[in-house]
Amino acid sequence: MQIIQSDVIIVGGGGAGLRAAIAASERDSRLRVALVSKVVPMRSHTVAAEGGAAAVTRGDDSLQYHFEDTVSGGDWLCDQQAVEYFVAHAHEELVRLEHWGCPWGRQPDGHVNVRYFGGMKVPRTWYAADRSGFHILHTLFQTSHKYPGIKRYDEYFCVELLVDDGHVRGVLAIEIATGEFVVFEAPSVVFATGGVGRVFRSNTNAGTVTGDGMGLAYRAGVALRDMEFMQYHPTCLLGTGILMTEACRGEGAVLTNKDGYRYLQDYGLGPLDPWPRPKAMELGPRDRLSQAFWHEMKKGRTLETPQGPAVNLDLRHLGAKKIHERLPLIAEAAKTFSGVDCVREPIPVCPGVHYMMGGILTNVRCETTLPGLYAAGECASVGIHGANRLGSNSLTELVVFGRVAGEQAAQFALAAPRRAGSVLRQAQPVADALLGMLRNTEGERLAAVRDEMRLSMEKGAGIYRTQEHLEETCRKLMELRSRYAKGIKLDDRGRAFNTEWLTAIELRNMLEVSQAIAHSALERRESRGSHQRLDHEKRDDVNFLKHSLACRRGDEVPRIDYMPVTITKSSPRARVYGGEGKQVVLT
Amino acid sequence: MNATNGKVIAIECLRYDPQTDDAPHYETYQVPFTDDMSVLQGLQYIKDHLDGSLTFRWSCRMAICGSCGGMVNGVPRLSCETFLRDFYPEGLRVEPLTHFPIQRDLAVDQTDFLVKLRSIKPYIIPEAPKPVTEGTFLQTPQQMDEYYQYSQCINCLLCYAACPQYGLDREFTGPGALALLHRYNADSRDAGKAERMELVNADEGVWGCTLVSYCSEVCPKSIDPARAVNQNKVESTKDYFLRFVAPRRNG
Amino acid sequence: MKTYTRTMNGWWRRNPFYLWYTLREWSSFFLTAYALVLLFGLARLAEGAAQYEAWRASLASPGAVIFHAAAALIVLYHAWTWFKVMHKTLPFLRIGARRVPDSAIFAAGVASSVVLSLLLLWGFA
Amino acid sequence: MKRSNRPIFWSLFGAGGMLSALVGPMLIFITGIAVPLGFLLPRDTMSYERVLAFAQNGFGKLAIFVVIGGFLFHGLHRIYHCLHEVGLPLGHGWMAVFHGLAALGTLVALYLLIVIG
Ligand SMILES: Cc1cc2nc3c(=O)[nH]c(=O)nc-3n(C[C@H](O)[C@H](O)[C@H](O)COP(=O)(O)OP(=O)(O)OC[C@H]3O[C@@H](n4cnc5c(N)ncnc54)[C@H](O)[C@@H]3O)c2cc1C
Ligand code: SF4
Ligand code: F3S
Ligand code: FES
Repeated sequence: MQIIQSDVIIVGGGGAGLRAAIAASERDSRLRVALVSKVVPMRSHTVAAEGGAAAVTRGDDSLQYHFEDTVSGGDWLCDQQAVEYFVAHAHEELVRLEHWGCPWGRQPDGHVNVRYFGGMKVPRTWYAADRSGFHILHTLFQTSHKYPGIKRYDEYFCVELLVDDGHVRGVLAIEIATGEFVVFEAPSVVFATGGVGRVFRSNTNAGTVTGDGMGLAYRAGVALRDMEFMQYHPTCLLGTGILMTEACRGEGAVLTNKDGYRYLQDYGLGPLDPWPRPKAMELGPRDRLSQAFWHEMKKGRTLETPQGPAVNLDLRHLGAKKIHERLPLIAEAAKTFSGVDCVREPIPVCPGVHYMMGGILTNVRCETTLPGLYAAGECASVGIHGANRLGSNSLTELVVFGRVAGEQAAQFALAAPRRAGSVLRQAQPVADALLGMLRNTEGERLAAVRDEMRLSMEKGAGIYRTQEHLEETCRKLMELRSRYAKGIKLDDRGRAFNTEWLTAIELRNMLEVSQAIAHSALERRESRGSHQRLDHEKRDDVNFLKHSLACRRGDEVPRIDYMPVTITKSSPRARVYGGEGKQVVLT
Repeated sequence: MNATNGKVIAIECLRYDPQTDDAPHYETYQVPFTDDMSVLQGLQYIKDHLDGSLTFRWSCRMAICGSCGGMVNGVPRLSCETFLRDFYPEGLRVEPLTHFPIQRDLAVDQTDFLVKLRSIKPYIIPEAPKPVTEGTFLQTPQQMDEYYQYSQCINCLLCYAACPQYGLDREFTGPGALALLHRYNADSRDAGKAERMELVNADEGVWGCTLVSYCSEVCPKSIDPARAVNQNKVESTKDYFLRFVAPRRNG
Repeated sequence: MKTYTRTMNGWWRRNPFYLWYTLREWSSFFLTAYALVLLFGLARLAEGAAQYEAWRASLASPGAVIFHAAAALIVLYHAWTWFKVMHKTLPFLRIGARRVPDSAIFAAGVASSVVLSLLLLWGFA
Repeated sequence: MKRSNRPIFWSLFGAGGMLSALVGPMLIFITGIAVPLGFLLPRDTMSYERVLAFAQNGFGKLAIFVVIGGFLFHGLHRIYHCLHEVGLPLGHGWMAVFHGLAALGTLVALYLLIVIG
C-alpha cells in the first residue's frame, strides 16, 4: 500500500476545502498540503449554488442586523459566539474572493451590488448572476494553482479516518482510476466533504452529496450535532429536484396556488403589499415557505401534476430583460428540464431537501473533539445555522470557516510532534474488509437498499414529522443496516474505476448518518426551525433550547446527548416574519 | 424512477475495461423511459437495474458541474441535458468524449486538460498586491463584459472532443484552457498578460488552431472558445512584430 | 494505468460539420492552382504576344472553363466561411456601451466583398 | 517556451485569405469564365496589349503581385494543414517547405513583373 506523507490533509475540494487548502498554504508555504477529493474540485457541489453569499455591505446594514437575522432565522439554536465571528469576517472574505477574480455583479459605478434573500432586513447578498457558487468554486479552484504547496489528489475516495491512540494519523483512500488503496499520513486532517441531501428521495443535491465526512467522523467517535435540522427548499423543479434559487423571489417572483392565490398570506407571512417587504411573503424564511406548501397540499389547493403536487413560481411580471440579466440559469434550467418558458408561464415547483444545518461537531476554531481533526463547510456544525439556515449564509460560511479550518490545521501541524509507528496497522484491516465486498456472491442489489432508505427518510423525516413515522423510519434504517451487513452483491468485481463499489461504500455512511438524523429528530419533542413535529407543534425553550448530539454505538442505534447553546446577546423570542418589515428597495 | 408510459429505447454504450479488454466493444441496453428523462438518467437506470458495472461520471445533473460529457450519436453533449425523447424510436449510441484516452467505459482521462489549465496561470496576477482592507477593485459592468463570457467555462471538455486539431496533436493547449487564459487577460484587475503571452506565442499556444470552430458550436455555455483562441492569434502577431518597435520588459 | 486511445482515422467523415470544414480547407487547392494559372499567364506575357495568346486560348478550353467554374464556386464558399468566422479574430467591438453583434461583422464582410466585386467588374469592362 | 514564428506566415495567410474572400470569386469568374467565353465581358478585355499595359503600370504591377503572392501564401499554408489533417505525417519542418514554395512563386512573380518593364 502506498503511503503519501504530508503535513495537512484536506478531504474535499468544494468551496470549504479549497479555501482551507489556500489558507493552510498561506500560513506557511513550506507545508505540504494534500487536497484529496473524490471528484476534480470544480465538479464539487458548491458549483451548483445559485443565489449568492451574504455579508454586511451597505451603509444601512450592520453586523448587528446580520447577526439578528441569522439568529432569529435559526430559531435561537445558533451558537451566538460563532455567529458573531461569522458576520464580522464575512465581508473581508468576499472581498478576498473579488481580488481573486470572482465576477460579482456590479453597479454602474463599478462597486459590488447586493440583492435580497429570504429572512433579511437589508439586502446583503453578493451574487455572480445566478451562478454564484459556480464562480466562487472556479475562482477558488483556479486560484489554488498559485500555491505550489498544495498538491491535489483528484478522484481519490476517502474511506476511513485513521486514528491511533486518540490522535489523527491520516486517512485511507482509494485511487478511483486504479482501485488501489493509498494512505495519506499527516498530523492534521480537515474534513470539507459537504452535505448529505442524497439520503432523501427528492433533493436539490448533486450525486456526490452523500455525507461521507460525517459518516467517517461519526465512525471515529466524533458526535454529529443538530442532525434533525434538514432544510427543505421551497422551490425546486418537479421530478428532478433542480433548484429554482431563492434569488428568484429576491428579485420579486411570487408563489401562487392552483387558484392563482398568493397563499403565503394565510400562514402568518403577510400582509400582502403591492411591493415586496423584507422577511414577508415570498421573502420569508425557507422553513416557513416549505411548511406552507405542505398545508396547501393537505387543503387540496396545490396543482396536481403527473410528478406530484406543485405550486406556481411566477416570474412573468419581472419582464424578459430582468429575467435574462439576473436569472439566466433559472430561465435556462426551467426551459431545459421542465420545458417552461418562465417569461411567459409560471414554473411549477415543490419543496425538496436542500441543506444539512447540523454536522460534525466543531467549536468556532473548527476543531472537533478529536485532536488533529477539523471540519468546515456543510459537513461541519460550527453552530451558525441553528435550526434553520438563512439563505446565502452557507457560501459565506465556506470561505470564513474554510479559512479558519485551514489555518488551525496548519498551526496544529507545525506544532505537532511526528508520531512513530506504522499507520498501516490501522489501514490494512479496513482495506481488507472493503475488498471483501468485491467478492460477495450473495446479496441484494445496491439500488434496492438505497431507494428504500431514501423513501423511508422522506416519509419519516420530511417537512412534518411525527413520533409514529419517525419510529417507523428508525426501525427501517436498522433493518437496512443489517441487510447491508449481510451483503450487497455487486455486478462489478474489478478494481479499476469501480463506481459501483464506491457507491456501496457511500451507502454504508449514508445509512449511519440517516440514523443520526432520524434518532435526533425522534428525540426532539418540539417544533423549531426546519424540524416540525405535528405531535409537538410548539417550540419548547424549557426542554429543548439545546443542541442534540448523535453519538455512534457500533451496530446499535445512536445515543442522543445534548449540549447547551451559546447565547451572548440575543435571548429567544418569537420569530416574526411579515408584518412590521418596511418596503424593499429592489436594485 | 417515474412510472413509464410503456416506451422503451435502445441505448448502445461503448464498453472498455482496462483489466480485461484490449479494445472497446459496444453493448446495447433496453431502457424504459419517460419524456422528461435525460440520457444521464438512462445510464443511471442501466447502472441501477441492468448492469452495475457500467461506468460514467456525473454529479450535478443540472448542466453546471461539467462531469457528464460524452459523445451522443457522435456529437459531444452533456448527457444530463440531452433527452432520450429526442432519439426515439431509433435509439442512440453513447461513447466517451473522443480525443481523450478511455479509462473505463464512458470515463476518460482528463489529466491533460488539468495540466494545461495550470499552464495558463488561471488566476489574477495583480499589478501590485492589494490588501483586503482597501476593499474591492472597481470594475464597471462594461469592463466586466470584456471577460465575463469566458468566465462561464464549466471545464466540460466538449470543445476538446470537438476539436480535430487537438485530436491530431495533443500538444495544442486547446479551446477550453485558452478561453480561460483570455478570461484572465481581459480582466481589468489582472496584469499578468505578458506572462501568459509566452504560452500564447508558442507553437503549443494558439497556433495549433485552424479555426475549425466546432468547439464553439458544441460549447454548452455559449462561450465561443474559438473567439478567445483566434483573437489571441492577432494578439500574438501584434506581440511578435511590436517587440521590434517597442521592446517590453519581458519581451 | 492502462487506457485506450482511439485513432483519428477518417475523422473528417464523422460529422457533417467536419465535412464542410474540409471543403473550406480544400478550397485552398483551387486557389493555389488559380494563382499558378495567373503566374503562368504572367510568364507567357513576359515572353511575348504569341505565347500570351496561346495561354489565352488554352483558357477557353472546356477543361479550363470547368476548372474555373469549380474554383469560383469553392472560393465563393471560402469567402462566405471567412466572413462567418471573422468576428472570432476580433475583440468585442462596441458602439457606445453596446456590443456590435457578430452578424453585423459578417454582413459588413459580405457587403464589402459585393462592392469590391462590382468595382472589379466595372474596372475590367 | 519557444516563441513561434507562425505570426509571420499567419499574417500572410490571413492577408491572402481576406483578399481572396473579397475579390477571389469575381476575379476567377472574370479571368476564367466571363472573358474566355465572352460572357458579360468582351473577349478582348484581356488582350495582349491591354494586359501588358496593365502589367507595366505601377498600380497594375502591385495588383498582380499582391494577388499572386497572397493567394499562394494563403493556399499553400492551408494545403499544408489539409495534408496534415488527412494523416500524412508532415512534421513542423514541412511547413517551411510549403511556405518556401509560396515564397518562391511570389519571387518568380516579382521577377516577371520586373522583366516586363
Ligand atoms: C442547488 C443548491 C443551491 C445552493 N445555493 C446556495 C446559495 O445561493 N447560497 C448559499 O449560501 N448556499 C447555497 N447552497 C448551499 C451551499 O452551496 C453548500 O452548502 C456548499 O456549497 C457546500 O460546500 P462544501 O465545500 O461544504 O461541500 P461541497 O461543495 O459539496 O464539496 C464536497 C467535497 O468533498 C469531496 N468529498 C466528499 N466525500 C468525499 C470522500 N469520501 N472522499 C474524498 N472526497 C470527498 C467532494 O469530492 C467535494 O469536493 C446551495 C446548495 C444547493 C444544493
Ligand atoms: S469552453 Fe465550453 S465546451 Fe469548452 S470546456 Fe468550457 S464550457 Fe465546456
Ligand atoms: S475546434 Fe479547434 S481548431 Fe480552433 S476554432 Fe476550435 S480550437
Ligand atoms: S451532471 Fe453536472 S454537467 Fe451533467
